[in-house]
Amino acid sequence: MSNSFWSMGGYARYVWPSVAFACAVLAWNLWAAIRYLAAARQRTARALAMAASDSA
Amino acid sequence: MWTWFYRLASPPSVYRVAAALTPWFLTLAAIVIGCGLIAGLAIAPPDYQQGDAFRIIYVHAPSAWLSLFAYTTMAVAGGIALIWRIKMGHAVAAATAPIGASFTLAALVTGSLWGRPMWGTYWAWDPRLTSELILLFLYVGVMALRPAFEDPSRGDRAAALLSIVGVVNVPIIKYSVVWWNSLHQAATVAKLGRPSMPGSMLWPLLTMFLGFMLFYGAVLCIRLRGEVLNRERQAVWVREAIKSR
Amino acid sequence: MSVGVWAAFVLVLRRELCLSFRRPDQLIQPLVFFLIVTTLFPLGLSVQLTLLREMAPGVLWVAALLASLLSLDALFKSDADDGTLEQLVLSGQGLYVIVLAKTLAHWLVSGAALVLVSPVVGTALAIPLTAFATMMLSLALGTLTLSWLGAIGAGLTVGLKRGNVLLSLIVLPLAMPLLIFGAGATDRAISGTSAAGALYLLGALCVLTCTLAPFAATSALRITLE
Amino acid sequence: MNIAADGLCVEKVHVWRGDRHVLKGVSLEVRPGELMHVSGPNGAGKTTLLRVITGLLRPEQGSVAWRGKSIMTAPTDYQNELAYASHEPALKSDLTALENLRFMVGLRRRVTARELQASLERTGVAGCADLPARVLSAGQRRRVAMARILAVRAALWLLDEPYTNLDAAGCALLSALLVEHTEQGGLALVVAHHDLNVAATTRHLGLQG
Repeated sequence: MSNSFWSMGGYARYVWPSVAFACAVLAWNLWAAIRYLAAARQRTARALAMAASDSA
Repeated sequence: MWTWFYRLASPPSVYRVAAALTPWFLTLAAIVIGCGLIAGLAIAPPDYQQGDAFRIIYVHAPSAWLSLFAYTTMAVAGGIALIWRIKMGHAVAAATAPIGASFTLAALVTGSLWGRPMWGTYWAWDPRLTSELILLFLYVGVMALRPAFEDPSRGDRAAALLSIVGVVNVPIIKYSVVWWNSLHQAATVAKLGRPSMPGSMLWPLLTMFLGFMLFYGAVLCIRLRGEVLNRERQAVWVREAIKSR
Repeated sequence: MSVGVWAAFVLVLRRELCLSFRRPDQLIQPLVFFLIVTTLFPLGLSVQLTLLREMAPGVLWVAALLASLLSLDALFKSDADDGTLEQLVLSGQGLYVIVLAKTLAHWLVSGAALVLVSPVVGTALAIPLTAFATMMLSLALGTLTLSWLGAIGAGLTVGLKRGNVLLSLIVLPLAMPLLIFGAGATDRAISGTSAAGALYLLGALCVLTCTLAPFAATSALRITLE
Repeated sequence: MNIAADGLCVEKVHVWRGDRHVLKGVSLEVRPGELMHVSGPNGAGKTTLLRVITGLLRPEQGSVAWRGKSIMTAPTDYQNELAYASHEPALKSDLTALENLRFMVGLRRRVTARELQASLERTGVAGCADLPARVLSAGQRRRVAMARILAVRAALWLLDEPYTNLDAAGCALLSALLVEHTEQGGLALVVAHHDLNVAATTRHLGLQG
């Protein structure tokens, strides 16, 4: 069963790249979102620190 | 009478709610997408006409649906923010845009890979894929307009207005592309539509839809927290939010 | 004795036309651009009449679209630069009326001119004489619709430095339906079949855009004028 | 909030430009027949305040009331009663001074060329009525803008640095016009970083940097 599963009835050349690309998009979304949040937190922290040092 | 809505839409509560929901969305999405993929690729019977190539639908249809859903969400959030002047609407719209654009790209790539065996080429101007491509241009337009203004709040409002104009045009574009396609489509080519599917093929697809929506919720919550922080930098509550996880 | 809506509309229309004709070179440029672009295609393709006639509607329409897009940028920009746009907004007349008049004046000067020049281009692209009527009617409706869509784009990008590239990026996706219906109508007129269907759809699109776009353009201006 | 019978009342207006808190709770009140002088260093938000009062810029917090009613309820009616002169005089350089006036004032009320000519004479630029605005000097353009303010006959004048580019005679003329305007029961809000010597009951608002 397993090798006919991987061959996807002869369409493996199209099915697996599609699934791979979809998963890549999912992964990119997650990674980009986390990176965006981290960057926002860092920028905010730096802005707060600067504001604190100004007012001090 | 709308006080609960305004309290819910206040930045600190949006930030807290998004932070709380993210883990739930993420784990649920992982489980549901996992099951959906296994079911779609292994359990569901092959299509009598397209054989196993039809399994690409399990990633193409949810992406196409999500790309449209995300655009509509962006337009509705932008509209709410523009009309009732709720800043968080702009944060949601700004967070949704890149997610929707990425899924539009996913729908385009998986769609052309799916079409390849049928059409003999990767791009045969199939009406559904063509309107998906134009939707991608609409996304790019909105995402290019937002940062073009120095004042972020003005960029938000301009992007919100453009997304509303865009969402009004999406059905017009879809219809005109279908009309245009019927004009030139002499040969009857198997369209990329969803053939009427027996239950054993359908439930994995619905599972994938649910999985993608949950995943969209998770990524939206994460990006939303970033957008809220960018817009509320001077607010007092931000200081604690930054320290805690 | 404040000024009525119609009087304000006519006044702004006259102002825009008067301003446009004070700078005739600004009017000629889009037309020359339209002619140049349409002469590129036969050079790029081949001069076989049959092939040219096949390509003619698409070429004509894409060139008309790009030519009108070229001049859309100046719709609000010149007024915004010298501060008169603020005075128009604060003139006590509804901004909807003012945007309506300015966009119509812009169409009269650019779109209508394209329509008048299109027979010249039509003969160059081997479009039969019988199709001229439909071609010009569809071009008129199409460029009018494009002027309204462009008013929204111009309203959004009036304050930006490199606004005109962004303007095209915003307006072209919205202009694809009118390209499809317009080129479709011209194509059918050439092949002799009745182009009524496409013209009706184009007309409907034009009416929809003419009524809704000024609202969007008005709020776009309010956003960028803040 | 004391309702000024009929006059301009600005109540705790807050405006942010991106991260900068430009207007921090600005309040002011002008009654008919009075002149309000707003001054402050560059970047203190003088122009922003003026744009809030005209209704072009909606403040995040606070309100602007005209004749006791918020200006947001009927913006066009309010804008019908005000005349706003921004930094640079709003003239189309391709049109002549008279045409500029005809198109601008014509939107507000029915006006004849003779009236426009009279207002140009009143501000001392009758000579260049038929010259395109681009050939006029900065001072002349400022005077044409003053003629527009006169011809519009608005109750509320909002002038942003009106004295720039004006020679001594021009400044005296502007001060005289302001006095005349306030005597007829009009209101005026003038943004200027130097002090005005205008013989009218004047209030003053200093905006901090």
